[in-house]
Amino acid sequence: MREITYRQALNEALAEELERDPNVFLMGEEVAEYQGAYKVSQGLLQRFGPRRIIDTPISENGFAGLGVGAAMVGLRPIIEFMTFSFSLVAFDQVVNNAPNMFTMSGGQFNIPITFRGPNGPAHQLGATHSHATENFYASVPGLKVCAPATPRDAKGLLKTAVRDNNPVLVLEAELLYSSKGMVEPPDEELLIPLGKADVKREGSDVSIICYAQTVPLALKVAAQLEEEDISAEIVDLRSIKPLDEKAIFDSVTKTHRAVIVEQDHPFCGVGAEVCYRIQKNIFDALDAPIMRVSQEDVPMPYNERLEKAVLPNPDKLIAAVKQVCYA
Amino acid sequence: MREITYRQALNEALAEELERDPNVFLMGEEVAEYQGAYKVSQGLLQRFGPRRIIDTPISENGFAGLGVGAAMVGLRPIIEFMTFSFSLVAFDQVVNNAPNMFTMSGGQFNIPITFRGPNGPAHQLGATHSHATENFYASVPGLKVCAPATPRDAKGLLKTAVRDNNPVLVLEAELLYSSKGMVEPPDEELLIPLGKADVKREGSDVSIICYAQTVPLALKVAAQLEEEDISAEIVDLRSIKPLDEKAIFDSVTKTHRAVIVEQDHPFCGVGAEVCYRIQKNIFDALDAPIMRVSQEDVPMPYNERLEKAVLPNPDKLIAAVKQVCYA
Amino acid sequence: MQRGEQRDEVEMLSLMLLIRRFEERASQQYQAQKVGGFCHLYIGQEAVVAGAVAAVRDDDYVITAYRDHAHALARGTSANACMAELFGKETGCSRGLGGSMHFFDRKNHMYGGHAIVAAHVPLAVGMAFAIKYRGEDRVTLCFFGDGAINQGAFHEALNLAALYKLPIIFICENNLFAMGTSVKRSTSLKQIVDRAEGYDIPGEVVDGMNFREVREKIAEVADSIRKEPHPAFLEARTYRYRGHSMSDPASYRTKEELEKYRLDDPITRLRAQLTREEKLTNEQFDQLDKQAKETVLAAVKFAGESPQPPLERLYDYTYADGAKP
Amino acid sequence: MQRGEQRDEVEMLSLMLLIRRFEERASQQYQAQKVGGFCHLYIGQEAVVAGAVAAVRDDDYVITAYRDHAHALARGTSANACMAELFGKETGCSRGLGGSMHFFDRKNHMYGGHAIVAAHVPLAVGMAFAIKYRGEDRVTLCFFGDGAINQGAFHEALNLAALYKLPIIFICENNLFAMGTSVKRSTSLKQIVDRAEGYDIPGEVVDGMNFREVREKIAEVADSIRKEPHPAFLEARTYRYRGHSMSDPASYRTKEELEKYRLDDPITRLRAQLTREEKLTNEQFDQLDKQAKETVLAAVKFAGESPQPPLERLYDYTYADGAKP
Ligand SMILES: Cc1ncc(C[n+]2csc(CCOP(=O)(O)OP(=O)(O)O)c2C)c(N)n1
Ligand SMILES: Cc1ncc(C[n+]2csc(CCOP(=O)(O)OP(=O)(O)O)c2C)c(N)n1
Ligand SMILES: [Mg+2]
Ligand SMILES: [Mg+2]
Repeated sequence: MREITYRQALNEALAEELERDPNVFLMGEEVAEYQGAYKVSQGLLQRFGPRRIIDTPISENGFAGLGVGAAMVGLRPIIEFMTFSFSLVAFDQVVNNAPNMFTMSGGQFNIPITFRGPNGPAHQLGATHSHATENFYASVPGLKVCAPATPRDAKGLLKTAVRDNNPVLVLEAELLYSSKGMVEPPDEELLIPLGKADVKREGSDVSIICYAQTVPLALKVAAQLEEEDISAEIVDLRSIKPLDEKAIFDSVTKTHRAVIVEQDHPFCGVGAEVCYRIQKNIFDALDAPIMRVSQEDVPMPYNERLEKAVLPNPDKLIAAVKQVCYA
Repeated sequence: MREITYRQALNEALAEELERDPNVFLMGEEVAEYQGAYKVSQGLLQRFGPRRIIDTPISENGFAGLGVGAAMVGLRPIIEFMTFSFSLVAFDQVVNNAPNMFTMSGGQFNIPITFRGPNGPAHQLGATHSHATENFYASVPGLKVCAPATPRDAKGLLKTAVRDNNPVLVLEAELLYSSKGMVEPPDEELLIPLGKADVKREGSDVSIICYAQTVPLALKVAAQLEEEDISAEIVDLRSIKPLDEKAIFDSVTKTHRAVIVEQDHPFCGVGAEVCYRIQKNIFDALDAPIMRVSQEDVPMPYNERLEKAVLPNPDKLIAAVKQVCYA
Repeated sequence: MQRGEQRDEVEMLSLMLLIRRFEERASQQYQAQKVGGFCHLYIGQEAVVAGAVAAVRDDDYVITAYRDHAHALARGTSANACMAELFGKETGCSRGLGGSMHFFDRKNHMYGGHAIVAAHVPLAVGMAFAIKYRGEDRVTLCFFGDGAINQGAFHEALNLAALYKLPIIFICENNLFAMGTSVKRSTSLKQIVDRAEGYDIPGEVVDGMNFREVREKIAEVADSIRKEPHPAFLEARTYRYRGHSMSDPASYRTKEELEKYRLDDPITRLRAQLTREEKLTNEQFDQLDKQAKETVLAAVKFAGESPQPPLERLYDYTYADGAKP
Repeated sequence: MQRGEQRDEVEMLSLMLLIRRFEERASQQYQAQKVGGFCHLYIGQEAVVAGAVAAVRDDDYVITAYRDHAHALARGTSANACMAELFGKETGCSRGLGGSMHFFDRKNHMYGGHAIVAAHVPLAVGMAFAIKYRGEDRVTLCFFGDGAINQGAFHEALNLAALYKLPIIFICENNLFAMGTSVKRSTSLKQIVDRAEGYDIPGEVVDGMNFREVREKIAEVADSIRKEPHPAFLEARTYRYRGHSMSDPASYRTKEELEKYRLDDPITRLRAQLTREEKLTNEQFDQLDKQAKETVLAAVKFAGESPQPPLERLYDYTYADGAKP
């Protein structure tokens, strides 16, 4: 194991999959000559050439659809959205063409495509540029959605996504690109299955369910809670869809209390779905209502202080945990 | 009161609002010369002329955005999507420009626009043409979303939507266009507030929470349940956002049991949000886990029998009710 | 069927007859409620798809919008599989899961059947991209209507195809209407083909009622593309005799206009050409037509008797790996 | 400020200086972390917006993309309000809620500041629609970059504007790059203006480094539009001296290229013209520049001292009627 950044982990995943399979290509805005708007594709043009690392005009709907079409005839496209906020102009291709093709064709055309890029609010980018899109996409049948929080998960999930025979969205955490973590050496194949959550910290009093940018937040809060004698278990979903019900239920059955902390909007957010599943399946295990900490239900303001007030933060999470613990 | 169809009710609402306010106009595909793909705008071109009833090319993103721009300078556009499945190509305008403008401009530009059209699965239209979009849109801060189930609600909510100073989506129930119901006479102003649910049937054993196309389904099931001595209260949400928490909580506090029946996809669907709110706020009132009946989580198949199997139906709803009633 | 330009014209005439008779039966079966959903008929436009497929190889890629029965039949999908699809049966070309608007046939290189206007145009560009990526000499034929040219997806796709110099022929089947909207009311362009200029894509107009003209033009363009990949744009001027879909009375146009186009019927025209050149007798024509009718009748029977897709497999077509949501 | 063509050129030169000095300070304040988010500078392109607003009335509509500081200043938004917006302050032109990419000023008919590429082009068309709907003789000026012309939204908007004959001037500020993508790599068109042909919209190229040329052309087009509403397209050839945004080192272009354009600097050029014509002395110019610098410095002070938008009002800007979600 060695320590690398989340960005580097993604870069390795891309390089390894491009190396492994000649049908894999990477396409998006500024992925080639510019080396990626967030430098995730650094060096790939030099290594794999312009046939496989392809810059596009600002035409998200066009190149997302191009990817789906290429996948219909056997290629395995990786489509980068500069950020998932810009995937909204390509929404129709992502939600209608990619996931419906397999059904509509009676199973003749599966679409092995990966859509990836940073997702979720970054820092003071304002309302149009701060979208967390996970609940939109997870709601669509036929898509798979993951949202890694650590370099290791990022690498392992992205590689798995590229090999998956279905459309998979890898929602990267923009604010974590430079964060570091331990990852297997490059010569060791690292594949992390879709649909498997990961308990990032064991605990007994409350389950904090999180993913992507809220994982470091939850871990930080868990440490603080420890000091107040509240033992929090941190369940990192990693995949939003398929959702690892078992891991969630196992944890909540043990702790009897759950708080979901998520980076998306509250209304019909990922946490709502998780909450529904918990109360439906293990109602009697619950000693308290499930709480959620998500964004406030307002368009994201530019002002830094207001932005902070909109986002989940340690204070809100601690308050929610205490509420479910009646502490 | 007189009996008219849901379609006619919408038509009256449009005509009355066009009559009342010269800033109101109706724009969309086939709304004028063709008299509406579903004939909702029948006669309006003849009555109000081509300046105010405007046919468009097949450019949903373009004319949705045109509407937002016109609203910025004081008009009150009503934009028809031939169906909300086609609103997905206009997603960016609906979720980024319409609801964010007021925030981003620091309150200078509110957007008094109405997006309307049929929503939800109709009959054998296949995966691309059967979208229920309510959870997508309700998730977006700054939008209001309603989904009327009766002619009276359709008329009253659409009129209110047109007068609202914010972007409002009126999701019409395609399968109910020809259904009939009692509505106030045309000379009586009918406005139904956004954010107010309606108890369509009183009951004491279980609350069935529904909206749009699932309301007639729920009413039918309630009658059947009556025969088995289960008294179901039918809460028609009417508005998805704002959500009438009070009406929901009042009902569930009385019945102690809740089933949500919805026409959208299960993952992060409207029912998930309703469930979260109930268990969070009136956990102790619940005698059983909340159940949901929604679509199955698959792209909609064309085959009629499979389509039926995907959709909510009386059997599924009855089973869910019995489960929460331990009957 | 044979390849390329050598395709027998009599054979192509029977294809056009098959399409016509298939559509007529489809319409009848729709009225008898054997067919559900939306159903868009191609009657009147047969020369476009017949001319196009006659000019290309069987392994070239074909993709179109929701008015797609003809395109599948032209690619070699059996009338049985097509009719069964309309009936929503397991034996349908999309196993009864796609319906009229979503005909697919991988074996015959028919890539759908797509119902969101213009949303398949980027897919077509992706298929052309794959051709070039692999260094093949195939061509993608992408059909769409006059209404599609005002969609963002169309625009982005054409620009990408031009920029990357992809082997694709954009074939606009201009039947003058998008539902009830005359093309004059959807764009201020004097002719649709002019839009191609905005992408630096060579464009031409062909008479879409004339099988031979379509075939020759497509053959010429495909030939040039195979030598050196590039996009091309063809506006095929044609007409649909029926309403937009089964529920449209088409009251937005005059009887006279319709009659004018009927006089120019693509089947009558090819038949007359072949008869004039003594390649076809009246008896032979009648025989072909009879065959077409029989094939279609047999297809109705086949579709009627075919099983429904099994309920137990409801969840089997969501993920290719059988993952359950 | 005065109206239309009569606008004093010296005044417009000071506007260009104000823009330049504002941007320089914004850059400095960004580096000092007083400004957050993305920040795109307009330096080098000043003649485009200055020429455009000099040619139209104060009540005409202006809308642009995220490189928008200059457009607000040109419309008359104070340097104070602009700088305060960058600082995220309550006194900002968007109350600190919009930031650099979302400058709005209703009073001065500045309709944003829009950060999704090309998504404001349909808005502009809607504003032009409203002008025609009300029978006014205003004109909408819609600015966008060379990268925007490949978006679906752009396409649909242009077609709608042409179809409905709306009073709008589409002004493409072609600064040769969309982030790191040279315009040669985003479209195969030889010149951007050719795209307008695909919509039957009259198009022209102007030298965007030349204030007078821009002003004259816009005045001419605006005049024609006021007489009889129609859309028009202008490609203004210009150059941005800085990177795409503050975080871009712009290593995709050569120093030589940049130097070439700097020699053609729009401020230097207008100054030289005015000096040659004896309308401006060196002393006067220095005085104008000093004024601009002082205005901007005062704006920094103002912004720094202004209050933040109050936390309690977090929920007040979601719905116009104060509805709580
Ligand atoms: C994005 C989108 N908007 C609207 C529709 C509804 N619709 C289906 S076909 C059609 C008309 C298309 O006309 P054209 O492209 O000319 O093809 P034609 O029907 O004439 O073959 C419309 C508006 C749709 N399917 N997709
Ligand atoms: C739909 C969308 N895709 C991508 C981006 C990211 N982005 C912001 S500006 C830009 C380049 C735009 O270039 P251009 O239109 O030439 O304007 P300029 O920056 O040169 O003024 C890109 C790709 C975006 N904001 N919106
Ligand atoms: Mg047509
Ligand atoms: Mg540019």
